[in-house]
Amino acid sequence: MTDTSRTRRPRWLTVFGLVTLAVVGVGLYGALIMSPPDVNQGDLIRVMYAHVPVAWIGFAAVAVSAVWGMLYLWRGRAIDDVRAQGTAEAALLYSILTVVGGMTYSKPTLNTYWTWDAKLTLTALMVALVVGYFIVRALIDDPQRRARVSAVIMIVVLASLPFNYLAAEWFRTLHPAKSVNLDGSGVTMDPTMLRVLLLNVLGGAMVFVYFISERIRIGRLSLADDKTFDSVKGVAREVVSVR
Amino acid sequence: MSGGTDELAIELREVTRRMGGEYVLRGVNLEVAAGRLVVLRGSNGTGKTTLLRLLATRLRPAGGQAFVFGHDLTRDGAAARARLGLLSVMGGSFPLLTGRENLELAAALAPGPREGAPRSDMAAGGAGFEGPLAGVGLEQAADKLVRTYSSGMKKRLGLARLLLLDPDLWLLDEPYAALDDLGKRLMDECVTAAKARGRTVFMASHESDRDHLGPDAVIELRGGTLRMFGA
Amino acid sequence: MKKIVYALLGVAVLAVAGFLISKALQSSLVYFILPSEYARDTAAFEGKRVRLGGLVQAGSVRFDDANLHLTFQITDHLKDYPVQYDGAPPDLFQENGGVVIEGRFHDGVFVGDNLLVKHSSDYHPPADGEPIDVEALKESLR
Amino acid sequence: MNDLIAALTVARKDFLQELRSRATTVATLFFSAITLVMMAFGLGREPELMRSAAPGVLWVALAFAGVIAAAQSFQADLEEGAFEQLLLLPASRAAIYLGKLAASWLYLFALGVLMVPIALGLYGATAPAGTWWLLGLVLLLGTLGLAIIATFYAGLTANLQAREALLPVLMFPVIVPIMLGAVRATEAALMGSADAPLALSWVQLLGGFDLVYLVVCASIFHFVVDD
Repeated sequence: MTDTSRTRRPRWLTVFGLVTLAVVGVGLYGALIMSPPDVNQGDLIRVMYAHVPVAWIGFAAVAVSAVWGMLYLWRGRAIDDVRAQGTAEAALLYSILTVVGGMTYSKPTLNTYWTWDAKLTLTALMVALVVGYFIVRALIDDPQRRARVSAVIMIVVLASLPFNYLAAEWFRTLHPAKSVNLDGSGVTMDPTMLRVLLLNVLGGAMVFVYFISERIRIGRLSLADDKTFDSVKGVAREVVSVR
Repeated sequence: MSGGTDELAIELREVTRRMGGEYVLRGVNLEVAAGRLVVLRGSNGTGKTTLLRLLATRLRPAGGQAFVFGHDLTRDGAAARARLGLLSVMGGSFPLLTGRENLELAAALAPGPREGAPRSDMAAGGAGFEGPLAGVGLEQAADKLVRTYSSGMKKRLGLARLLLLDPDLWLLDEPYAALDDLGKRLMDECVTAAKARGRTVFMASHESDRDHLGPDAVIELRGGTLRMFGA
Repeated sequence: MKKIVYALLGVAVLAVAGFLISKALQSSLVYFILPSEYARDTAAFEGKRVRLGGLVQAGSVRFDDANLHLTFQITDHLKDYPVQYDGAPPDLFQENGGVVIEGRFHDGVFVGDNLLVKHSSDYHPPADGEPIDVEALKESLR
Repeated sequence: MNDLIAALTVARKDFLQELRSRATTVATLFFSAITLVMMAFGLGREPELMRSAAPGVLWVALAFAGVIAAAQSFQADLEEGAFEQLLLLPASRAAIYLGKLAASWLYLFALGVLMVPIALGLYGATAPAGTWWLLGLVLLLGTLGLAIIATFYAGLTANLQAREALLPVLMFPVIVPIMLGAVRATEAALMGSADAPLALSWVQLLGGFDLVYLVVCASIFHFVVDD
């Protein structure tokens, strides 16, 4: 059972983690020092370098989790559910960070923590949807039913995102009391800014992949421990045959 | 005994299943040839109902493989469902419909009589649902709401549905519970007649005085696995 | 066989859904009229609630602080109308900026009760002699 | 063909049950009416505010009614294991889902038809004569969207603990586009024909939502009900 080759962290993951750290460091340098301040937003633009990658990865995480869920429904392998769950946890974390980031951004620009900005509204709804996913997970004991039902929920969540985006966008268009883009897209990007942003997106994506890999690795280990029927498995049992 | 075919009505290979996180079935191996009558014993909570619901495709096996008439229950549940019927402990009828409406519902959702299969006399007995209803002694109560039925009557209605659909595999969960003496005799007759028509009957029962049914085998579920009774 | 039929049916329904959504996307967002459009069809809008979109004419803004009364000219550079609005101008309200205002016309004056400020940073008022691009203005006010 | 008959049979069964127990009718009718009255108290007496709030209040009442109706429809089925017996019959799960959906939809639509004049009356709003068709269309598509999601999630939560509280929590973030679309389109319809094009584009969004979720939910419903 406790085969060290399975419990030890694979070497590639450690190397990948170190590379990730380096990329994030360079990204941080770019965001804090290299990037010029924005004409309109000044140094506030530096928040954008963290905010935008986090937001993008949050949305991608929901899609990835839904794809793992579909794979589970198709193949029925427990590991796909572990992957879906781990990715969903990341989706929750990243979308909460996005909402917090959006609110930090909106306080100095609009002097209010909350604005019905389309993307911010959409992300808040996504937080609610993913929280619902975890509530249902917590309520189902049987691991297979839990995996199936949560895969189904994630598929519905994924399908709801474009509609929620449209609705949030139009909601704002009809009530644009104050509208400032909270994602920096209103900013005319100078090439340095764009490079720094893309670097930070890469760094953020690598952090995401690193944590997901660790999460799945741990999930795989606890999956192995979960086989409580192993004690009876392997014992040769006769087939009760009524012919 | 009956027929010379080797077709297996039930085939379970290392089937496991949890209920509420705990493993109830821990590797069940079973083969039942078509046309046999098998009685399943076991004390309360050993997983008899779980096994029956699993065979009826309502629960999926957590591990192992399960087949009914060769149809994989996980992958091809619909094909298996077309050939089996389950009489649950409570009868499984809608309380706010009448007995007759419950049967109408079942008939409308079943794909129609299978070709070649001999229908039960009661199902063939006349138009509508009089046959099965009379067969279980519910003709007087047919147009009353099931809500007003006693638990024995609900069970009889479940039996009437089984007679109406007359599936190839009869799964009976504690069929004698809640029945009066007359009802028990009725159940005996139906089971015997079904077996005579070539149906396979798999019955979970506590009743030990049903030996006159002449089951082909009595098996026991204990500790999550199956064995021959008494073995 | 049956499965294929259902799959095709599902794809067909999804295609219809996609068509509807793309339709909605194209048509929806122009929900206001420009001053010149009003001028062309005055009779049709008579006495009705409308949303009027356009730019705030430079130098026309008067704000009566004490009574919270705002007046300005709304224009699309083809036609302009005086606008009355009871309330303070929103923060982002500025000359040459885009606005959409909801209300009714009374004797050639537009009395609005709901004022929305629009970002139209990518739209620049035409220089002298340059043709007026109404479509671009409309687009920028969406 | 068989599936169509199965769906209609299930819908008919739900109607018969409702006709006999009236559990959903009593609960939702009073609930919606009370929501309308309470919200009127909450909003104060300013006529303009009340008028403009009417579509929003109407749809909030209908959304909660949808939750109650869908949950009740599964609750009635689960008694005595009847739903299990229904799932054992060789009808497809999609057909059963569509049948239950059809019953909830018709019920919600009827409730909406009843609630519109009450809401308009209570809140002093009027519907211009030329836009009745638009109001009907919005009601039809909006209640369909609510029924699709409510039926799906009611089936999903039917045997979970705390399902009464859970159902709206799961469902409401998904139906945001329905709520927004229906409220805005109702508003536009009440404003008269000048806003008909605006209402129509919301109607298109509602239609798109309904069709997408109809396909998605019908095709994955069997994962939800099979244990």
